[in-house]
Amino acid sequence: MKDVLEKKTVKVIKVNVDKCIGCRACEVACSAFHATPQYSSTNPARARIRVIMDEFNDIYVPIYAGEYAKAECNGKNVYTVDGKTYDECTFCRASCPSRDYFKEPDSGLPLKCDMCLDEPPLEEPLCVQVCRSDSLTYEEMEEEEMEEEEKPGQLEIGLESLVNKHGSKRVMESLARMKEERE
Amino acid sequence: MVEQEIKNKDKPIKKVIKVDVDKCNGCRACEAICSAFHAEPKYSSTNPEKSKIRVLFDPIKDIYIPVHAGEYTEAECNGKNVYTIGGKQYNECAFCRAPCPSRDLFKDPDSGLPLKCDMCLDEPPQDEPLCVKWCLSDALTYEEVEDEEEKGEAKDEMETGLDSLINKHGLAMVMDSLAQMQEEKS
Amino acid sequence: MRYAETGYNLEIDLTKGDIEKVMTDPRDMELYLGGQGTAAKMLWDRVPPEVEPFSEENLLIFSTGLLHATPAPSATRSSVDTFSAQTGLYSHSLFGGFWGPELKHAGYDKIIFRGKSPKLVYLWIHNDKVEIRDASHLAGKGSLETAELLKEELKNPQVQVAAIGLAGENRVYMSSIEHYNSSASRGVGHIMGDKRLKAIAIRGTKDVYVAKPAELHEICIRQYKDIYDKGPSVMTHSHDETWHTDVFAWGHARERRKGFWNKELEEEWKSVTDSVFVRFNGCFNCPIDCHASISLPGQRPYFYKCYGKLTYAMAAYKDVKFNYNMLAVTQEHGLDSFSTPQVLAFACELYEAGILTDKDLPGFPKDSGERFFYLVEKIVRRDGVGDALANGVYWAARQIGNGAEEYDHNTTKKFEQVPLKLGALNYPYFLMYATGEKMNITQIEGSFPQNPIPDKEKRKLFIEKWEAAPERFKKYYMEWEPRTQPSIEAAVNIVDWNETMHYIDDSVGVCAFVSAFKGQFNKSSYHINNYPKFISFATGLDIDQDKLWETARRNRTLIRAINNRRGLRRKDEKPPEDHWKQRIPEIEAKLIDEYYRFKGWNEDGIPTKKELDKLSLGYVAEDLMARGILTDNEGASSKEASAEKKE
Amino acid sequence: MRYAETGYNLEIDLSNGNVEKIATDPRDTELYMGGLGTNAKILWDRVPPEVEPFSKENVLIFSAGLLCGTPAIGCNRTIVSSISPQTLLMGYSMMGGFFAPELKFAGYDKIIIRGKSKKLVYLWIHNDKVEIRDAAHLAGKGAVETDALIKQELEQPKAHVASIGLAGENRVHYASIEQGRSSASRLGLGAVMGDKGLKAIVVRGTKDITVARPAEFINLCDEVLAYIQFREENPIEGVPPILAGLGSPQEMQLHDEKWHTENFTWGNARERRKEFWTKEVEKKWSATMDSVQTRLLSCYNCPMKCGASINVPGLSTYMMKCYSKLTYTMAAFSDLDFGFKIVQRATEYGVDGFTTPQVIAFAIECYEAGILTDEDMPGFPSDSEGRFYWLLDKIVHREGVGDFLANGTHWAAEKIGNGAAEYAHNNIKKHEQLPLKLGMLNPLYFLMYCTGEKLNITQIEGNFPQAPFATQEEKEAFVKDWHQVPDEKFKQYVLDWDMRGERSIPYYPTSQMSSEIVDWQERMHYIDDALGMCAGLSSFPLKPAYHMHNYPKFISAGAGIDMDEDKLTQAARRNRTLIRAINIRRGMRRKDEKPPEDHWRKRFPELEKELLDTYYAFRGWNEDGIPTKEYLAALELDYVAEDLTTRGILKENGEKPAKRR
Repeated sequence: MKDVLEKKTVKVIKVNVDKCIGCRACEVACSAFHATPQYSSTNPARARIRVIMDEFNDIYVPIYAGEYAKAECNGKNVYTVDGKTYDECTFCRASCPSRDYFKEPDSGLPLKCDMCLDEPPLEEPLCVQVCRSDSLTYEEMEEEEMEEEEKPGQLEIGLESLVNKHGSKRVMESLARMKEERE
Repeated sequence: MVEQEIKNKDKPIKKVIKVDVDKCNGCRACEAICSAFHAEPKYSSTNPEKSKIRVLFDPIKDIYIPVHAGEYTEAECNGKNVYTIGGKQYNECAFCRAPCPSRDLFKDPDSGLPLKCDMCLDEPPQDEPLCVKWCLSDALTYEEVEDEEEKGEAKDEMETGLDSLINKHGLAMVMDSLAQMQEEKS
Repeated sequence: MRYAETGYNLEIDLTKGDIEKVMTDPRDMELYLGGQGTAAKMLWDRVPPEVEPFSEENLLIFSTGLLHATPAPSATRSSVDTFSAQTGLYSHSLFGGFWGPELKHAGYDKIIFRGKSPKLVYLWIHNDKVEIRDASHLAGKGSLETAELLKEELKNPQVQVAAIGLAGENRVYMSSIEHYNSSASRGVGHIMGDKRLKAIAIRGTKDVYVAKPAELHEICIRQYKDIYDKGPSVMTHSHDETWHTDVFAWGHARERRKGFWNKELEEEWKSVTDSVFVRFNGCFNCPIDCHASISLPGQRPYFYKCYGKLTYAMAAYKDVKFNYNMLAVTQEHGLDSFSTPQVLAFACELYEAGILTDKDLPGFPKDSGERFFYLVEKIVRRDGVGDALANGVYWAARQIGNGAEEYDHNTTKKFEQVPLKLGALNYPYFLMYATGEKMNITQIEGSFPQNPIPDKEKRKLFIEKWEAAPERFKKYYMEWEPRTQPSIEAAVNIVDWNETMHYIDDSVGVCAFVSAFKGQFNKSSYHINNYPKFISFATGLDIDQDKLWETARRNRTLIRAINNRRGLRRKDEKPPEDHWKQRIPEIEAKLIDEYYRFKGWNEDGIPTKKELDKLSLGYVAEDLMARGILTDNEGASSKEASAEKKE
Repeated sequence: MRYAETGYNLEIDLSNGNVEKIATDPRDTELYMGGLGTNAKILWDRVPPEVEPFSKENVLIFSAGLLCGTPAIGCNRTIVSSISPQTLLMGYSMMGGFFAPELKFAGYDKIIIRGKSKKLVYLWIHNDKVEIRDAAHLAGKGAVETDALIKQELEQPKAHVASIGLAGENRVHYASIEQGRSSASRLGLGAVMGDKGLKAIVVRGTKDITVARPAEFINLCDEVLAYIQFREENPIEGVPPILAGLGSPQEMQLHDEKWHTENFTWGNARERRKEFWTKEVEKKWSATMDSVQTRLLSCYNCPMKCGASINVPGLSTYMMKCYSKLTYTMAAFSDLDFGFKIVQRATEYGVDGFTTPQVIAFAIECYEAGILTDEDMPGFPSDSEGRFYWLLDKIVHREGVGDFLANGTHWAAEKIGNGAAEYAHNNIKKHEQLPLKLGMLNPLYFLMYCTGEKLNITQIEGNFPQAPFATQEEKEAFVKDWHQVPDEKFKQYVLDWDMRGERSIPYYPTSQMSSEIVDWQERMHYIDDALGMCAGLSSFPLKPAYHMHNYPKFISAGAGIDMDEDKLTQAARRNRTLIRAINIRRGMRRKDEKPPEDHWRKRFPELEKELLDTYYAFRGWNEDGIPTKEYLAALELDYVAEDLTTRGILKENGEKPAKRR
């Protein structure tokens, strides 16, 4: 069940794959913006936006990095839309073990799009600025904020259900293990 | 000549659910059977909200997308996913498989814990996921792909659950209330 | 710390299978920038004139431009340099796409091939990991097909591939090196085939650094907008073909069809285009989309270059539909769509004239279109008469003989020219055709308009907005009245400027379509006035307009010297006889004299010692003198040297 | 613990805005199962015959079927029941889609609505949270439009909405209740909803539905799934495509409309066009089809794709039900393109796709006969298509003549008078029938038309072939794998049934056999309607996935009621008889049980009398069609017998009916 806290206006990068000409200027600009010192180097492999391209199937999908996912999900994403098959997790924004997108080439650390709000913040992400074909646009949209902060009892309910399903012993054990991992 | 030099990562043959949104007829049988299969005891109850596959649909825009739940992510990513493909705009983070704070998809309505597709390999493992079996219109198919990747620890449902609780409430609180629950029980 | 360039070249000996990573001399960048410039230096140093194009000693050099993989938009053109079997001279071709920047991110500025592989191979570069891999399974495969297969085989969809088709494998002189939506078409593919190198596949994930980040970023952001606003190549985007169909010659560069174009045709051709068109696409980090994905029913999609749209159609007296079908075939075979149609039309003429008979062409179809398809298959396999035709019009004419030479009417220095037949002699164009080292007019012309605007006021407006032009050219343009020729002095300067811009583009890797070629339309985003900024911010070089101009002159002169060393002389510098209806020998002679003098060359077109020293090309002078091509009294040319030179 | 059902009904009184959640009696489930059955019980108990359809006391029930929300494939019907303003009898209509399962997941089996709201409202049910909300801003909005607007305003893309359009608001007697790809169209229940001032009901549920014996139940589902696949791959031979498979997906998939266009009549159920279906027409119509159809659609948990989303350039997208594809086209003597266009408007207005075209065609006939004149219809267009749009608008706005026409052909003819009745020639019990005009009387169909409480043949007919097979081979081939028959004798009936000779219609099947066959066909429908199963997988096709042999297992494993074939047959007959009693109590008698005069050219009065007598006797009803006391007792419907007796409709001895008006 969703609990609406309040409306917040978020700015999002809208992606129009029909308009993409596959020039990858977004990758260049992104990697330059996030280089230290800023703009001192370019490297698409470091970009937080990547154009997933399969020119032989007319696939041109700019996709910007989302949250890091520890584990790989079960099976890759393969979608067929309008007769075109989008492979290699095309629409997934996560940096995860099962793909080499959105990871620092040398450190392997996950990359995530920050909408160029990093110092100095830009009024519009750089990828959008350099995308002259309007495949990327930066638009406001209303989104109701999910209530994520402590709801009374939520924790207990969650634990309860885990214990019921897997038995308290297993829960205790793995909790202990996770504790260690975190320390 | 130099083939043996190719970087050789382990290549498990992996089976994936392929989704053909053109073929989806929006019947949501996948949701029904998924929630039934994962009910306790098996098949004892149905509840699409507990399904690990959901059909995002907007009939007027002709949008029908079966999405099976992926890995839980702690934070919401920057902005929602909005794609325009073939003139149609896909909202609602269509195509994203992650249960995350910015959407109510893939969360157990009672416990709030994240849901994740296990390809029905949970006991008793099925030869193909039930959503695929029940999808007679072939919007969902189960196919092999050769997969090249360094294995990430695949987490089981419980760990994902605990993880999400810890991230939300902090390790300490979780440990405490677990201890508390033990006492109450004994 | 090296900026803009990586500072490393990859040296591959295909005979031995040697792979070396060699650090380059930073000074070369200052002198020759990169791309074509540094490639020319290498060809001079390492390939003496005795070396036959089809020999292990010939080098095949793939160069990234100096600005590749920096934020500078539209820096995508890789240059391929070698010696051509067709002309026996220095051969140079460019291609855009993604390949060059990818090479730089893999950590290299150039790949230099020498030797010949015993069997068909391809090169796989993944950052520091470089492999020469068996390609026997790719033999005969189409160029794009090869790219697709390699991406799969290497399990890496982000790999960038440059490959030859069957034409290259069979050393067809018109063969091209294809990469995605671009190709190095003009006289280099056959050398790649001769080295038994099917393809080069690259994946790079390294950083490329620039010297003055903030400053560069600032001008680049403006440049994106400027380039976008000035727009893409009209050839891909417009459906009005009046200009091409009226001005260019049909068939084997024979007939002009004025008034051919009309609204019905436009409708008809447009609907054909719409039916096969998939999307416009562009090259790496370039905001304009001059290319298009084309998908014919039942065939793999291909990507066409702005210029390839009508060449086959016009050569065969066919329509745009025929052209699309033709391109689908020729792109997979890897064929140049400028010279190939002419070779085909040439063969058809010979057949009509009875010089080629049904014996040479068994089952030769009636329809001109079917004839083209028929001939292409023969040529790429060097099958029967196709073996002669595969060597281009000049050599084919001589191999076939019995009057065929008559029909070789549109080549300069043995190389097919664009099909243009005009009336009055045009001074600048005469010089460009005669003296251009690049053989291909589109790679020589461009900065100065081809015609004056009749209305003086409009002309005034034009030059007011003309930021690309140095002052003197505004003067020349204002003084230039319709149906007159610019003064000889002006003509020489104009040619020099046109060339200069191309030589800069080709060394920094910027596409002529946002620079050298667009000046004439007042639409060049890169020009002599802003280039120094881009180059110095990116590289840290301290360079200004004069130094840049001089660098271009150095490269141009070095390449001239390379060709002189291989026997090029004044007598070779002539456009096709029939290019203009009226010719004026004495003016033509004067033009050449003036141009040579302006360039600092002697009357036989050989750079003088003085000029060479001035350009710090002393080592060239020494060599030319040692070979007796230059004499101590450097004015006169060496008669023996030119006498030596035989066909 | 309640299985399959939730055990709760939602009681809404719109007059005083009262909302109650009431636990139901498990005993009712055993007797009436659910859906239509329990609806009938509620109407019997609460709505005495004096109650007018448009009155506070009339009750409007939205009910999920017993098995809705379980994994049972194709079980998604919402059964809407009330008193029909058109027939003044019990009206029940059904819709597929997603509403019923969603209602179950929200925790309710039924929504029972009584009273009237002063202003237009809609009902918002989100699990335990139930609100009556103002709908003033939705007045006059299209049904589909309303659906979208409400989801937006509640930010509930996953909610499901049942709504009425302008027709319902204006109490048009054949107004429908629309719900995405399906609708409850027949008998004007949309008008009742409008009369109650209820624009829409919105449901969103996230609770569990539990079944009693999971493993067993899922196996049954797998069998059904397998059978559906088998049927799709092996269509029945020797029958028209529309009857060869399951459901009615053919409507949207097949482009071959020979069967409909040549067997059904055009205009106001008048003309058959035998040679109509030519290659040209097929080409043109196929092109139209492909140009407007964006996707084939199914209802909840069903693979059959009987609906489609239709996108006519320039019109907003709508979802079409299988049947409405041709009704307007044929009534207007027009073509498919027109059909698709006008249905978009009709869907937004919310009107029945069977009745509406006929009412319009009726009006046009009256106009051409000079019964309706330009005074009645100022500015009436001259072209047939223009006329359809014109009249449709007049009707839903109840403007001028539209005000009569809005009550259907029967009442309109009465109002218009001077011979108009002649043109209202296709009704049974005041309700417009399918446009079919045939030659030789068919005993089975005669009985179904006369006695069916549903007044809509497609909801009565089904499992038994409509016509004999030509050859013995075909007959044998057909009965070979016919495991669905409740009794082997039905196979023999098919084997003996000839095209001509003495074992052919009208005298064969005999009246006894006919009664048995009709009983079987009705039985299946009554079970479906109680369980919420779509007829398309069960009572309608010749060889369905659900039948008398697997249904009891489904009910036992699903609901935990131990059910067998006899008990199930009893339950179905109980429901059928209870509904008959409701209508009897409202004055329906034998005299009302007749098909349209001109339905068959050849009629056989004695035979017809014999058929009715036999059928009544078979049913345990007296000769006036009233259930006897004994029979009611046997079905544990004594309370019905008592009431009928106190009202003097049944005599103490139960036999002779009371003769009074």
